[in-house]
Amino acid sequence: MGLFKKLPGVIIAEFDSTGSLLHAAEKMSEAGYKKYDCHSPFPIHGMDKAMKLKRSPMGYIIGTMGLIGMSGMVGLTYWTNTYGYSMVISGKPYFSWQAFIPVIFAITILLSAFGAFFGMLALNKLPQLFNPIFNSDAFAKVTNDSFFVSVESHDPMYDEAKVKSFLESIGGKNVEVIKGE
Amino acid sequence: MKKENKVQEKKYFRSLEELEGSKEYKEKAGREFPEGASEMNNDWSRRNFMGIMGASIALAGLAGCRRPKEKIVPYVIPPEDVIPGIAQQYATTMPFGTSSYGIVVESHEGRPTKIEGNKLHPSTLGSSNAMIQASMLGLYDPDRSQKVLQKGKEKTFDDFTAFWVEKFASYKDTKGEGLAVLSESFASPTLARLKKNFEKTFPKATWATYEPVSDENIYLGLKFAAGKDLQPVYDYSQADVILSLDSDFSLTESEDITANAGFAAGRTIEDEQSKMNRLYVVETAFSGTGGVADHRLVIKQHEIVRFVNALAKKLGVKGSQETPNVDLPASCNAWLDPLVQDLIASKGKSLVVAGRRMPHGVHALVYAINNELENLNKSVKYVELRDVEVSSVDSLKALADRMNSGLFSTVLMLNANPVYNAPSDFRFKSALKKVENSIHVGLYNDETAKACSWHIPTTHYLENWSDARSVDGTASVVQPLIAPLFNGKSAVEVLSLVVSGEFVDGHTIVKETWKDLVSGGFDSSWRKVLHDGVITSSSSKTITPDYKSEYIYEVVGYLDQGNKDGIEVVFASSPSVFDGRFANNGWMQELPGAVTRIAWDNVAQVSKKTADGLGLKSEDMIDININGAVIQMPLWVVPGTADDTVILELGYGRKGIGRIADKAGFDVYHARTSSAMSYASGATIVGTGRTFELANVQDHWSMENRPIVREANKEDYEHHPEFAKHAVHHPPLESMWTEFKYDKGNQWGMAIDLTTCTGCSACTIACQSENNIPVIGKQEVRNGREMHWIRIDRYFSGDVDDSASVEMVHQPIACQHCEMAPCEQVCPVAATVHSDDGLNSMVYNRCIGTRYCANNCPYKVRRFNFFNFTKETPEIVKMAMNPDVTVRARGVMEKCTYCVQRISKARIEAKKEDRLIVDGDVVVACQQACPANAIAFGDINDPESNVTKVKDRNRAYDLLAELNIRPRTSFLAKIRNINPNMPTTKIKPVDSKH
Amino acid sequence: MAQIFPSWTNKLPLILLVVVVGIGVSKVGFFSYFGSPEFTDVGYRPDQPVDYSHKLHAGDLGIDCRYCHVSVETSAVSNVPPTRTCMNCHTLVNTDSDKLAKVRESWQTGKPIEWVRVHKVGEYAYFNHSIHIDRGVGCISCHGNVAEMEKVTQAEPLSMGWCLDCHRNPGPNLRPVDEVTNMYWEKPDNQAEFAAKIIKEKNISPPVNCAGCHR
Amino acid sequence: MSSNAKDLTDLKVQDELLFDGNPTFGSVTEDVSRVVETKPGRMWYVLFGISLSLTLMLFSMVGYLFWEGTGIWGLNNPVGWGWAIVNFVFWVGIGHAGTLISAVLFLLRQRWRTSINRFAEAMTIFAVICALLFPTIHVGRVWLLYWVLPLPNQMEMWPNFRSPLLWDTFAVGTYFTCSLLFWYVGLIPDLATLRDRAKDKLSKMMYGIFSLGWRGGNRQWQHYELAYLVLAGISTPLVLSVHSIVSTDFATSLVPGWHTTIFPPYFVAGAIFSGFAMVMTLALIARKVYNLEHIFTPKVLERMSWVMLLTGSMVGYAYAMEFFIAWYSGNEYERFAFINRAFGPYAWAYWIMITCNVISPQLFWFKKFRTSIPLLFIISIVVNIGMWFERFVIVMTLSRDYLPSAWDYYSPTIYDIGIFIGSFGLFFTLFLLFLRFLPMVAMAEVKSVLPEADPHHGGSH
Repeated sequence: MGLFKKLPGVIIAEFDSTGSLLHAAEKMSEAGYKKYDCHSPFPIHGMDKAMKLKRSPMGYIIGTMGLIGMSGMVGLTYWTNTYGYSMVISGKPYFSWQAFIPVIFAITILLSAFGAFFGMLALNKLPQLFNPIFNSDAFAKVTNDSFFVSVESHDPMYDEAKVKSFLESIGGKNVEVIKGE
Repeated sequence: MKKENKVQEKKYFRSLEELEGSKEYKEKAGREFPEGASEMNNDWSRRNFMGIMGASIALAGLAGCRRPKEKIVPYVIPPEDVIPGIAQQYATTMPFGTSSYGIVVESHEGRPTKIEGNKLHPSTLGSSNAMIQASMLGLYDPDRSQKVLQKGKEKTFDDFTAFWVEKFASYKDTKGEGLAVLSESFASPTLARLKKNFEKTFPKATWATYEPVSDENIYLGLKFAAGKDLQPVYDYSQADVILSLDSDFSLTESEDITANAGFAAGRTIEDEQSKMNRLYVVETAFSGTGGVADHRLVIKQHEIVRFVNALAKKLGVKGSQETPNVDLPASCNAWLDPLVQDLIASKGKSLVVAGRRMPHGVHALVYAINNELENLNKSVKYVELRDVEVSSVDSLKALADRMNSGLFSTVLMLNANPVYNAPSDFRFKSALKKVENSIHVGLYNDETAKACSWHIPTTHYLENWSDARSVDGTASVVQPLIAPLFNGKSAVEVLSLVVSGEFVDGHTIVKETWKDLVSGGFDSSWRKVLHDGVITSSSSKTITPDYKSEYIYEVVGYLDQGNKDGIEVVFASSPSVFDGRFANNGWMQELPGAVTRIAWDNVAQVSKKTADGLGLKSEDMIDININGAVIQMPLWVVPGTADDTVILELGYGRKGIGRIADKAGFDVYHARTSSAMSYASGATIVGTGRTFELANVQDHWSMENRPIVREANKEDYEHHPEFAKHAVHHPPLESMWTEFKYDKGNQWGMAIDLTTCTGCSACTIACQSENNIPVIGKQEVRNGREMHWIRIDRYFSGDVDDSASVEMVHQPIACQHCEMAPCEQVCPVAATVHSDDGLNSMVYNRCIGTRYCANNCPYKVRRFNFFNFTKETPEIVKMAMNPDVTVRARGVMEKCTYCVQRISKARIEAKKEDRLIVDGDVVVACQQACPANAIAFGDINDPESNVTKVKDRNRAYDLLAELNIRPRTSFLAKIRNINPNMPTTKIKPVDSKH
Repeated sequence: MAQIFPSWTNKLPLILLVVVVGIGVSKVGFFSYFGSPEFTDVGYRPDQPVDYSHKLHAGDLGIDCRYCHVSVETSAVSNVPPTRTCMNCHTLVNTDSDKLAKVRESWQTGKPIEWVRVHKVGEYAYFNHSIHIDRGVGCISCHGNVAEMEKVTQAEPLSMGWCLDCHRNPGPNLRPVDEVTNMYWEKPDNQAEFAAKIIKEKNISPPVNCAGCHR
Repeated sequence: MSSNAKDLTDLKVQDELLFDGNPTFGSVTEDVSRVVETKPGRMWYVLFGISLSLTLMLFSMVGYLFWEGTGIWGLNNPVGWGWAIVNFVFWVGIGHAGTLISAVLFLLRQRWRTSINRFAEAMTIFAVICALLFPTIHVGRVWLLYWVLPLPNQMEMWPNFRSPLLWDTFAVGTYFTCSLLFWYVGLIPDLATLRDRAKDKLSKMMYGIFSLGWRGGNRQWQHYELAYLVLAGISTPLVLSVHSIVSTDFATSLVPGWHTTIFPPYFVAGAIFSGFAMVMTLALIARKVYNLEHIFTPKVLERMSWVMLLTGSMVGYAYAMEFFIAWYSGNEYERFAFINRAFGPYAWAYWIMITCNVISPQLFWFKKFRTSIPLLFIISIVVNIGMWFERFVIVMTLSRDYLPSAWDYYSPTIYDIGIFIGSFGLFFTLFLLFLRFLPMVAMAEVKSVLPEADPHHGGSH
């Protein structure tokens, strides 16, 4: 199954500041690398542009979920009050839509939130507890104060020696080759 | 012998059936009380009485028919005429002192569950009162005595029979020397016949009759004035002007139902042109009758006596002129002239009545006044006393004196409890010690039973054969609805045994009596009597007695003597427990007083001014010293009580009777002496510094100037017939949505006439009985969780510091079944919704108990089961429950349903007969009980129905209609027919200070 | 940093997702089927103290239901027959059958036979037999074909939803009143027409509001 | 609020207002992680012990409540809602500051929020847990509570979507879920930090699982940031809607004193007011206990006191306006309800409320009160008390409505009091566990607003 294909090996190089990482990212994308990533302890402003990433499809996912929530709830309130079991409540119409707005709103929000959360997990393929990159001891610093560029072995331009030297050329230090799964 | 009525599903019987077979149950029933049951002092006091009483009763044999033995057939054979699921109705009679109430009892598979009045009986006329309704519960009281006891040891009735047979022989020889009977008073052909036999068999024996609360003074007064034993029979509907002299005729006096009905009949007005009677009340305590009065004079008891004397003089009553002139309070003098004018103007159309607390002289005078006003044989008639045994304090005194002298070897006490309620100066308890064989026959192992050598449990009136006469002499039969639950023997059976020396069952004895009462063939007449409950044409002869004015002078001469300084103490019968006989009845104990709004306790009622003068306030514990006897009880301020007076209700403070009675209230009898049975002067009150938390359901006096009870003088009403509708100004009531149209089929609605409602609370208890409303106990009432579906609101108006100015109104409030009910929209689970016939349904089994509906109810009529109030109800008490109504679980909201079970029944019956429901098919429980006919109920979609017509009256208004909730219950504004010549002629503005 | 988790753990999230969703779905399915009165109540067939066969009496012998269940037409409750009803015949028929030992014992001792209840609606629901019979709802509609039951078995769920289905649309369950106890009555082809007619004639309007059954 | 917000946007990171000292990426990691990685001091154990005991008391009392019924509380016929609903609204209100700080200020690019947002969000979640407890246990038949959910059933019954209580169920449920997701999303990178620093196997496993294998790659950050932004975006209307809907529990009823349109905005303001007070209380404690003076700087605290001054004034305005409208409406019941609040049997509660909520925040006009830590602490607690009393006063309006005959006085029982105190135990138990095991400051976010996080920072040297 495609979902469970083996994770590739990577080559990583360390950078010492946000500036140098951003710079490196620009170089990587200029050089035509596709399957690479820039790792940092926090999101870096301008990095998407530097890496020439496409817009995240998150908006569509969330919007769709919100719409499903809203229409589902409109449908549920309508159906239960007119067909399911219509009851005279305080002499009001069966489908008192004004009074149903709060629940419709709440479910719209709830499903949007699910869209945002689960959409993000799905797009990031998380959870993914094992990753070859974790074999690197140095990489542990990425969640503290260090910056890395990683290039996957699946990249069409992948060539261990070339990549290594390229990374060094754009300022990467401690270049490390990590075997895939 | 029965009217059949069909009902829908039953409920409780089902579980009884199941339960009866279970092993645990049988084990439980075997033990008398579970261990520790007698020493429970849990904080949640409902357990104190509802507690693990368990099934202390031999319920064996419950499965089959519990109808009387004579009718019982083996239960493998279906009992005649019993169809499971269909209630039967039997006519019987509830004897009550010298009067009786004819009733119809509904019975489900042999369990009596509900009492209604018998339309054929002159004392109930189809309606009832709270005591009648609640007597149902007394039948199933597990605290009732269940064993024959001899000196505390368990015996059988056969042992007693053997004992008596031996004694009988010797007393027969001595013609009853040393034998005495102390009986409750009665009006019963059979008991009277047995009494005659007793006197014949034991000519030297003594017979005494005593009731702590009785009409003795009335009978004595009449005897004085007319020289004969007479029974007054009032017809209030014949009177245009009524003067009540300390007579709370609508509630605590004898014949309250007919009084209420007659009074209401003269007061029910179609429109502003209708004629309306006028009521003057002179009283000391505030009573429900005082609340509906058009004019109310508040004076002390002894001043009422003077007032009557002065009134007689003014009216020119023969013989009264020679009486001394006594000083009257200024308020009385201002009253007299206009009152006399009014009475004279209505000669032959007036009525003067005096309460039973008034000394017999007053009754003699009242007789003379009515005579003078030509009311005889119109609004009041006198009939001969037949088969009546009247209470006599003197006879009790004679008995006690002779007991003390050791003259009696055997005293039989028939349903009497003198140790508790005899005047304290008789020292009855010590007198009993001098009697070798003291035999007590009673429902409870009470104070007297414990002091006697023999105790015989007797039967509840729903368990035995007997008979009774109403005050007008109409004979009625008391027939058992159920075989004796606790193997009691009826008074008839015991007395018969005493007289004849052999046991005969009650049925035979009563039939024996009735052979002479019915005409025609006995069997068919008897069957008709059993069916009707009464012989309709059996009323007593009317007597127009000679008027003996010479007696009046004598009486008046002693009317007014002695020093009347200090605080006057009034001994009043309780509207809840009466003289104590309902003390172990949960429904009555939990019924808040119509005026005090206090349940579960009696209080010392004083006026605001008196309390302020003493530096005391409500709920302060006080010591009342009445000539040496001290009563300690909480004080309660009742505006409109006479100043320097304290009202004490009798019948509370019982000990060792039962869980309900024992912790309720304070004993007053121990301070009541034979010289001051009604009121005593010269008492002192001191605070103890402690307080006592009372179970008070309404602590607010004022209406806060809100248009809740809308009230007007007749005269103003004539000028502004629509005043009630215009009492509230509000913008047009428009909805923002299309309203549901309740225009199809039956649309149920109710109307309550506030003019005739006296706050008697019959509706509240009828509702409790019909709808299985739990009793929750004193602590829960204190906590403000009363469960009654009908709340009788009481408001005072006027200046609370000036008792004379205080007026009182009552308003029964139950669910108003709003068409746009605010409770419905807030329930998250749709547990309260509207049915298409306009009922605001409360679906218990859907309710999750958020209580939001109750919050959003502007009338606050929703009741919440904060605990499982019925969990620990003894199985025997559950037998009183209506199988057509769900018993609510813990955590569930409940409220008035407009007796939906009765509506369903009517709907199903109508459908089965392929017809529509007609007006009168549905009679709701409160409406049926209401003696004043103040409640109308029916289909408001039917222009011809009674309720529609009542609602169309111009004084009808909907409470809080300005909220645009469209209540289905309307109220008819209260009209007071005020005499413009009286000193107080206006409805007073409401004082909002409290 | 060394790997904390082995590589197979990457499959876990998806597996977990599938398992959780699977369990969720099957749980809902489980409860909505096994928890519903259709499953819990239908088919309830308790042993009775006496092996009374409805098949024999009502089916083969063709005794009308109302011979024993007398009160069904008049009362909310359809009674279970008293011992006397059994003895009406069994003093003459099968007088010494072993199966009837308990009945005879009851007859002699006066102790009732304790039958086990089969059909039961909630205690807060007030069902009335007589009106249903009067409107022409057949016994079979709620009790199933009793004439073919050796032992009485609950045939219908007797749940609120099930009641409501008929109360909302009574037509399919209506029949001529004299066919009410007939277990083999067959719907005519024009049942809809017949129902419409009888609904109009008898003003059949079963309540669907709460107070119709709950009080 | 907008004027304040505008002020705040002028803040410069370089002003070193936000973090005292000269923090680096490493020092932030170190400072925050250290708290979690070292054994807590005695103080923590003492506090945790107390909180846990209170929690156990809460659970046992709730158990007794389920066993006996709601009668063990002081409820009575007119007052169907007592402390349970007071506490519910109180706790929901507290929760709001968390969402406001994390979501609204995030959208407004208020960088000063980064030091307190994690903290505030945690508070939100725990407060909402406490809040949800109350409507759950206050129903009479708690075992049937699931009937409020639209589940298919054999009864063919559905919930009544018109009921504000049902709106509550949906709104507060959604609010809780969204807050939890938002909080968790923010935690993922920090959990990864802890994972990467963890020494023992258990910590590695736990932080490893909950950080979901976060690698900090920009391809992850890209979706992550958007998800975070959107969660912040949808949480923002929730701040307004949830308390508005909670207020409709009262406002849509016809109880005089409840039936007012001012409730939604006034409840929201009150919620933020009380929430900030609670954040302040907690932050001051944490600051002291964990020596985080350089993160919770006086400047941050001062800005929070501004917000409290603003919302406190709004609340005071609402009180005044309620009174005015009650008079102006000419509705006698409405008038009475308000006069009764101020001068009736619950006047004491009303004046406590006024003192705490209206008068005490006015002290923040003075710089001394905004900058003195002890005074801030006292006022924050006073405001919390006042806001509890505000809800108490509102709910107790029930005790006197239309018909004077039904009026009654409500007094709490030990179970009311015990369960309320117990809910603080639950709150602090959860909060202390949070402090012990989770990073109380959003490290990744703090790092992102450090001067050196700016890619051009190095160049400008």
